[in-house]
Amino acid sequence: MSTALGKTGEVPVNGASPEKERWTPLIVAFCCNWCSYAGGDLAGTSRMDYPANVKVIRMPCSSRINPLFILRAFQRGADGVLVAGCHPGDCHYTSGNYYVRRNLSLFRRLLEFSGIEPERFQVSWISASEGDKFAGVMQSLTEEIKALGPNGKWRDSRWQSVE
Amino acid sequence: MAERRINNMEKIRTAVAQDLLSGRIDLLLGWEKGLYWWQSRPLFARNSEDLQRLTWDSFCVANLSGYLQEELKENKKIGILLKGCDSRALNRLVQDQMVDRERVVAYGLPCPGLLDPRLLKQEAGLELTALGIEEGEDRVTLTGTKGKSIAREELLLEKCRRCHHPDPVGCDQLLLPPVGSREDRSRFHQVTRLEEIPAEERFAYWSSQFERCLRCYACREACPCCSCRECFVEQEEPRWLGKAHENSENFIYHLTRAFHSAGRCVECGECQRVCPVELPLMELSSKIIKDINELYGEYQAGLDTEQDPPLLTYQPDDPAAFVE
Amino acid sequence: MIFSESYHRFIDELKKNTGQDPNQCYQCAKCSAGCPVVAAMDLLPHQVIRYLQLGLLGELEESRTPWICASCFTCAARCPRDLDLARLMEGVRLAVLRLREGNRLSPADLELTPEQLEKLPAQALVSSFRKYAK
Amino acid sequence: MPRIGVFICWCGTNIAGTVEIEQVVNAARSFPGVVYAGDYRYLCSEVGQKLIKDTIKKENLERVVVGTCSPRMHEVTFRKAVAEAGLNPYLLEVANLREHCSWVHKDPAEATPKAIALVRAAVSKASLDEPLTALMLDVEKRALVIGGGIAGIQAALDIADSGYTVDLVEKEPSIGGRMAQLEKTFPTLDCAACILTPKMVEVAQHPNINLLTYSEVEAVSGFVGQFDVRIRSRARSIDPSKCTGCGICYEKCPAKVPSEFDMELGKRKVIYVPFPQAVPNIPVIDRENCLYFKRGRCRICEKECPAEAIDFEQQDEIIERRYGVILVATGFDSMDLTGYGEYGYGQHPDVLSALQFERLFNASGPTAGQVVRLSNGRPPQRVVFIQCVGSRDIARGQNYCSKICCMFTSKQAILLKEKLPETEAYIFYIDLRTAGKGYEEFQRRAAEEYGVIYLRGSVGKVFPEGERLLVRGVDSLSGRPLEIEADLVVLAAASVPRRDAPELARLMSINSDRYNFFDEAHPKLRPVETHTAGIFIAGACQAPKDIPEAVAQAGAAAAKAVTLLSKEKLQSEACVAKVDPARCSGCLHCEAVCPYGAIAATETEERVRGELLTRTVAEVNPALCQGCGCCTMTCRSGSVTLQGYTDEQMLAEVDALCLQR
Repeated sequence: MSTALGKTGEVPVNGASPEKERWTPLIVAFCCNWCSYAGGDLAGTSRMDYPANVKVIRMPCSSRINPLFILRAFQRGADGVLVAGCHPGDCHYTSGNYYVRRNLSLFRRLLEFSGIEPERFQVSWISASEGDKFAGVMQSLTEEIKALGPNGKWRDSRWQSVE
Repeated sequence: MAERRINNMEKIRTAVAQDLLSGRIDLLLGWEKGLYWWQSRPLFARNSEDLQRLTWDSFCVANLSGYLQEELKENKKIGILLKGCDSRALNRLVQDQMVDRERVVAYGLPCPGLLDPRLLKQEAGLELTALGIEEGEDRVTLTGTKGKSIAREELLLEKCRRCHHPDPVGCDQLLLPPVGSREDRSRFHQVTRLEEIPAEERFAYWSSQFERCLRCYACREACPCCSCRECFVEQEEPRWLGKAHENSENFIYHLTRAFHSAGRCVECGECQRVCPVELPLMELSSKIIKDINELYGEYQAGLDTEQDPPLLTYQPDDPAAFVE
Repeated sequence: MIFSESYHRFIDELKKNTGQDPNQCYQCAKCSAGCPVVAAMDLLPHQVIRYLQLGLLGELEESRTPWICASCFTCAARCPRDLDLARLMEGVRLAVLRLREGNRLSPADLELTPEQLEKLPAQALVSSFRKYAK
Repeated sequence: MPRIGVFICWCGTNIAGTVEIEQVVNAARSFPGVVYAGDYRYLCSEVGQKLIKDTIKKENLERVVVGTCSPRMHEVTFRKAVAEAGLNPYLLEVANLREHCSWVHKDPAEATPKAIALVRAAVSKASLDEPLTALMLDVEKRALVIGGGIAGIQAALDIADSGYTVDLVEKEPSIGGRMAQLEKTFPTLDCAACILTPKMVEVAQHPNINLLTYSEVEAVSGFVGQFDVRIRSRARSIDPSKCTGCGICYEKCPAKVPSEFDMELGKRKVIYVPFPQAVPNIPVIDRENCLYFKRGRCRICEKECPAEAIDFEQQDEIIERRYGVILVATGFDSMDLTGYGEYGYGQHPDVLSALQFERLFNASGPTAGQVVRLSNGRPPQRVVFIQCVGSRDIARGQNYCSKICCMFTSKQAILLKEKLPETEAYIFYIDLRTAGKGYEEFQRRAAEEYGVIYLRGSVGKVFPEGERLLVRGVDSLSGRPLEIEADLVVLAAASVPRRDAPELARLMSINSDRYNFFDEAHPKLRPVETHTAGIFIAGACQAPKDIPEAVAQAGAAAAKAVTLLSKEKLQSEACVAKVDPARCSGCLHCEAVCPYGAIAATETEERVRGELLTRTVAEVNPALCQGCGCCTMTCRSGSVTLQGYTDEQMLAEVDALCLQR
């Protein structure tokens, strides 16, 4: 545990310190272009407010995801990762999210099995008309991960972020 | 018992010799004795002389199906001896079009389970070199220990103790009578145990394991489902993963390798057997198998080649392991 | 108030007891059309479901129909909505009994000698407790 | 490292009001590869676009990043601008600074760093952009219409009238479909044949329509603009160039089998035309039942045919042809009612399905237009109609409402009353659904003018009693059990997809719903398209519908088809998947998940120890690929990647976003 956990000193440790209050988690959200990314756009046009620590990567379909993208995000210091796609049955490409559901269900359980808190990796179906759900998911994800604290387990000890 | 084994051996040898000498196969993949009595290693037999060394005993653990891809490049037709788990590996390779089934003659060896030298040593309290064994039907006598006798079941390799399908499937011929399926074994008790401990402890457990990983990739080399031409860890473009001894990278390597075996792993245990630092790698793939069974229905890779692998199909009302 | 809180409690209880949701019915009345004892009923079977949908429990309590239903399952076999009306009827009977009789029977009330107990079929005991005891 | 230019848009105050533009521009200057960073008030304006174009030339930019509104809004605009400056349009990346940043965050201290991170990610991705080119695909100016019912006929006529050649394939010996079986149509009571036959003749005579009856589609490959289709035209055993349609052959033929056209109520000959107005009016020999084909003797038709048109040696013809578009209009079946034992269907000759009953009215039907009981040949005194048989039945039938039964039952009751005014008509219905122009009025006429008795309820059992049928039902409104002695019982059977619909869907890789009706691409906005570009659907193969709806949908589908056919070239998706054959091990898991059938096995050669070996690898057909990337998820070695969203680019984006907290 020494290599990965030893670096937790860099980021605020658990406990109710003022520093922790200030700390915001970094969340990477992989969103499919046709539903979830569009849902994000709708949250924007509707001027909904959600935490700025969520950053979206656009993909054509949620099935463009590769578990290695998720692992990479954690390794580079993300505190949470979200994959969002069309609701089952609504995939723009007819079936991509059905495969995603199987793949990422198994992957999520494997992550949990390795000792990662399952809250850190979530999958959500957000349609293009669900701007409120988009904002809501980002909000609740941020709060859940804030409660967990920084992801110290997975960070590459050599990786330095900039403020 | 010993006599029966010799009879078995002759039966096997005669069957494969016929095919090898008649030219039906160019090469036979089997086992021969290694340096010590508790080791049997792969044999690449091309003639009757080679065949004399052929052996089938309680230590023929290596899954030979992993050699097929490479050997088929140079041989037209290959015969291969397969235990239950090995046969499923072959079937899975065929299903993935890695092996042309037409060019393989599969001889099935119903498998009573193999012995774990580590357990023998532990039970005897002696170095293996000072030890010998005599195998009976259900018991094993340790010679050199005043004749201590132990139930065979107790001495089996971990993977054999959780094996459900000791009889080979989809072989061209079975060389020995079937031993019957064993459904009552718990395959997942270790996984369940790990699932139940708190996340922090689990992370500590895996950290302490992966920390020891040498990244020698022996697990990958031995795995019959690792059939990529270029593994992701070796790719430069894109560079999925660094090569440093860094715990996060070791985590990523092992989780990804296990995930890449999802729907493919036949539980032959080769990954774990060949690991020089004895990482409990089977638990990762067992975890995935357990989840597949729970979420998407029982699936045993390589058992029924007509069944779609679980990640290549879906049901519109599949359950999800996340809040949708 | 038809759809009061007690109505929902009743329906939830009914669903739990019978595994059937009366709101699944669209009132085609095929149950009534095929029922062999319909002539003796004051409410037709489909009307029983309608009363359940509307929460008219008082009326059901007065009705003969649940007691006439012989649980022949003709309705269940033919229902296009896959409802098992025979089960619902049993659920109504159960509800009415509990409503009417309350918690009338407790094991202590049974003044039976061991010999008598011996002769009683266990099933009879179990079902009377099921009906008359909460 | 390519030379990258970054342009940040203020979008008036939309972005600039929350994001400190200057900070973003300054930060961008420090990113690897960035040789220019600037900003403008409205980048999407003419002037803004000109700024981009001019700067590309002035600074020799090789990649462009714009920080603007959502790429879903203006990506196309900026790609065009970049292309006008001579750069490949796919060398542009968009950072979404408005919808995903300035509009959802109020505090500049939060929004600005996020904007910088988003721009950083876009720059990282842009540095790995490769020029992409969409394929320009030829369009074969020929349409295939499958199914010669009213929808297929209408679609074929519309496409043909637009000047394109149409092949109309029909499985049966004649076009006409279900509509040809009908006596009258609701709500106008037009004679179905009178309005259909002229259209059938028009099809036969249209110079642009090539009619292939007694034919079936066997294989479909290719993609929009270039579908390669194999059609089997079954041997009619008649030489169409000689046949005059005189009908002597079927007059003389000694063998009879139940007539499919008459729903098995009447008989037809083994050499036959399905109905008198058949198009083409050329008989076929049903080889399965023909005495000559079965036993080697007879050939009476051959002897009798004055035109010597009979050809027992005729072979099936295989037609392989390329089409630009395919239009599917295969219609529906009437549900098999054998599961409804309580109605006595199939057990009693006086219990009929609605389509069977319809045939009784027809002058060329099994009773020559006499509405009689099949048990004794006498006209019925009382007829009971039962609706929703198999429809809205989640236990034994279909969950859906078949939509047309309320209307055709009313129609049949009216026809009955017109033919036999003294006969009583009872209709058991659960709900009456009469939405449609003139439909409600029609149903009311049945009740009010014709005296049809509507009973809201169901029938529990139909069983013979003496010579008649006893219908035991209930009127749910009055709460009264009813027993009706009837002479005929007519069941409004559910409309279901054709039995071979799943097979056809598989052939064409189009989607079906849970009942095997073909799925439209979007239930509201793309009702006649399928998920496979270039394949359209019309009529009851998509869902139960009546004639006006089927015709309207056929016209719509034809218009969509013509739109495609009228294009000189079709542009394919540029961001398509690509396989690295050196890395690919050929497991073809990608092929298994591809929704478009765009991945197939191919052979590649490699040298192993001096010997040339061939092995299987996957290959993407860029014309079929729609760029979802599902294949990439199955590929462990990353041998298949998605251009425009490569693995390297995705990782670069992750790295960039994570670099800055």
